[in-house]
Amino acid sequence: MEFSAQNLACRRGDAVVLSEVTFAVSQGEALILRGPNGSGKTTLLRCLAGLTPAVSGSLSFSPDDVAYAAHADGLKAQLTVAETLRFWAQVFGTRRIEAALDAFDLRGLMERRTQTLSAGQKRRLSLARLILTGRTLWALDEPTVSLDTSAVAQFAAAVRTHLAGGGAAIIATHIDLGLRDAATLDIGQFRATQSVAHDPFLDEALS
Amino acid sequence: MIALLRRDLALAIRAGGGFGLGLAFFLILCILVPFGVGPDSGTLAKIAPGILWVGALLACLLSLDRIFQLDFEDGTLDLLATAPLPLEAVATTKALAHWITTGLPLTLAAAPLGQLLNLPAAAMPALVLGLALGTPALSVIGTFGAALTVGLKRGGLLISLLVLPLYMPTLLFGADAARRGAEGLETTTPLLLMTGISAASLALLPFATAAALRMNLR
Amino acid sequence: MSIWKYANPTQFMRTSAWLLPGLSVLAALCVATGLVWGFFFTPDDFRQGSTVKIIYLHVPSALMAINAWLMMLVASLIWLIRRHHVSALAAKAAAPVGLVMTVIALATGAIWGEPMWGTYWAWDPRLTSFLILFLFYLGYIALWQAIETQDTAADLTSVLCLVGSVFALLSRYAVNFWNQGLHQGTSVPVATGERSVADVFFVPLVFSMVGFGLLFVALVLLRTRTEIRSRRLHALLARERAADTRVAPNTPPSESPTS
Amino acid sequence: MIPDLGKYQDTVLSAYGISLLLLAAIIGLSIWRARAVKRQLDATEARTNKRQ
Repeated sequence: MEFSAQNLACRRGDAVVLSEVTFAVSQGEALILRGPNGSGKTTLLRCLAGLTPAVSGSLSFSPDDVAYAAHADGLKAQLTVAETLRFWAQVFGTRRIEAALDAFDLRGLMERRTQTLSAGQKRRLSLARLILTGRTLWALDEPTVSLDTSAVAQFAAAVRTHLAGGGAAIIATHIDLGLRDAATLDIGQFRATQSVAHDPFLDEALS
Repeated sequence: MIALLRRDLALAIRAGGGFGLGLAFFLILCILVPFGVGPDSGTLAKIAPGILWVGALLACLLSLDRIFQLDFEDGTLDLLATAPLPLEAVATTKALAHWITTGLPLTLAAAPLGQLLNLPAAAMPALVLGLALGTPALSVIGTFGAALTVGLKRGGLLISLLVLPLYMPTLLFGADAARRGAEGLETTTPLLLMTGISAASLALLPFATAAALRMNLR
Repeated sequence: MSIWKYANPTQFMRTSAWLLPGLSVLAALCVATGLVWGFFFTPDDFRQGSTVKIIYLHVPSALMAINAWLMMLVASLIWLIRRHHVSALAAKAAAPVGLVMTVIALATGAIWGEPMWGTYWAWDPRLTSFLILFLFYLGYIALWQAIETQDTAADLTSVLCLVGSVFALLSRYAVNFWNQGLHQGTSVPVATGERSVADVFFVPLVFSMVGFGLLFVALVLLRTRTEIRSRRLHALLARERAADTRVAPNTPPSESPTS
Repeated sequence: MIPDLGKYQDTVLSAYGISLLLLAAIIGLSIWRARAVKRQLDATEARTNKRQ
């Protein structure tokens, strides 16, 4: 099973930001998205996750295969770690949350409310949710923000086990995760040439 | 769906003041009106059903912008949108959670609090039944308004303006039924019409709410 | 391609350019004839006296207030189904005009009713449903202003218009239920076609109704052209800004995620 | 020239007055905004054409 995109065009708000985006990630592989801020990494990931429909182009997979993790942790301050994981497990239909707890070593924090956790712990909790989704393609937006080196290692290990288990990952990040055969993709090359090319209001005849 | 409902109710109780917000507002209203209008029980009795209905409406309006805004700000809404749960189900569950924390307590409290307004006993059944059948519509319509304005900075005020005209049919029929009840007239027709509106809203509005959510997350 | 070719901005601008002047003159003529004829050359009604002359403002504006919302409903549907920018902008352009028509209908209705009802506002069901329509217009316009991204604004306002139309209809009948009503019978019931207005009053009424209709269309065309130009202006400015950022040395990738 | 409106003189006149005022307002506003946006657009286009 291969996750590929053919000349995808994605928009952010009224403007088309990326055009002719083409890539392929097969199972067991990871793809690192590189590019300066504002170049459209988040826009592309939201497009893959199905949140923003593509302006044009095609995807070989459906949003239901994608587990999306954004900048924001998506955690509720008043829920405990166990309650958060149990909630997402029920939503995604997986029964046991032990795998997620162990992957990010959260057993010790189970009864702690999210508001009492440090930024790094919160990040580990939100990444632990990915394991509960049971979805093959992980689309992650700057996952290692506010993680210390040991947590980054934990995260890289979790990604490796996911890949070994036949999963795939597309990660937008600036730091080296130490994933051996991860391909990289520079988003800058897909910047839409006229950034509002598809805007009918820019028709020359119209003035 | 149940997981989301349980989570929302748990959150409402732990953080959002849960059942208290709607009730507190209702209590304040039932106390203030006699102070403002005067203790003469004749006038109070006449306006009691209407005041209770307007109170229920405003209590609902108060708590609408919290339905999606909190989940939008901390990113949960994005995750819910990519979850296997269809957004229509999320919309219905959110409306149900809002009704349980606002509409239901108001319906139960209407009769006892009505005594502060000399609510005539004859109006009691029509009022409580009307509220029971009408407040779900208020929650479903309110959730639609919340979905339209999620992500906007000053969304709270805008929601009231958008949702107010949508509340009109329910308010008109509900208050009319309560007033007819007070005068001992037949109340089945307005109640039935209002129930029809509630049923239709419950069935159709979640689709519009989900569409609005998708448009806002785009 | 059928009428959809009018929906792309360039074609619309060209067509509306030569249509607008003629239409405006015609509208002005019809409105002037209707009002002047109705105001100066029609006798008083034996019951209402001269207040019957207000009919030439009240009926056309009430009619246009409702038709404006219907036009916005159709334009919203076209936007949701075919994603044509012009229809979304036409709906946005029509809303303020509809709002003004509703206010005129409310004002003239209240003033006209005053001598008979004794107060300016007697919660008459038909006037009340116009008050509710007024709230719908206000909400619609406010929603357009509140959202930055124009395409999302068009989407959301279209959904609001669809849902609003259903509830406006419901309110129309709920209001009747709620208060029997003092409004006189429909002077020109569109459905049944027979009219309760004597001939001498009727012809100027037709003129002012046609006049108000043409005025509405002319105003919407004018305002839609302005909306298209405003969208073009923002697009040009956005392109200029985008060009500037590309020319300026782009900032080194900092850890703070902003893309 | 004003026809004898009888005792409803001010009722009718105020109705006409308000309505014509509102109509003038919406027409005036629309025309003014049309001109303002056109001016801005022409200025921007002149500037961007000069840059190309």
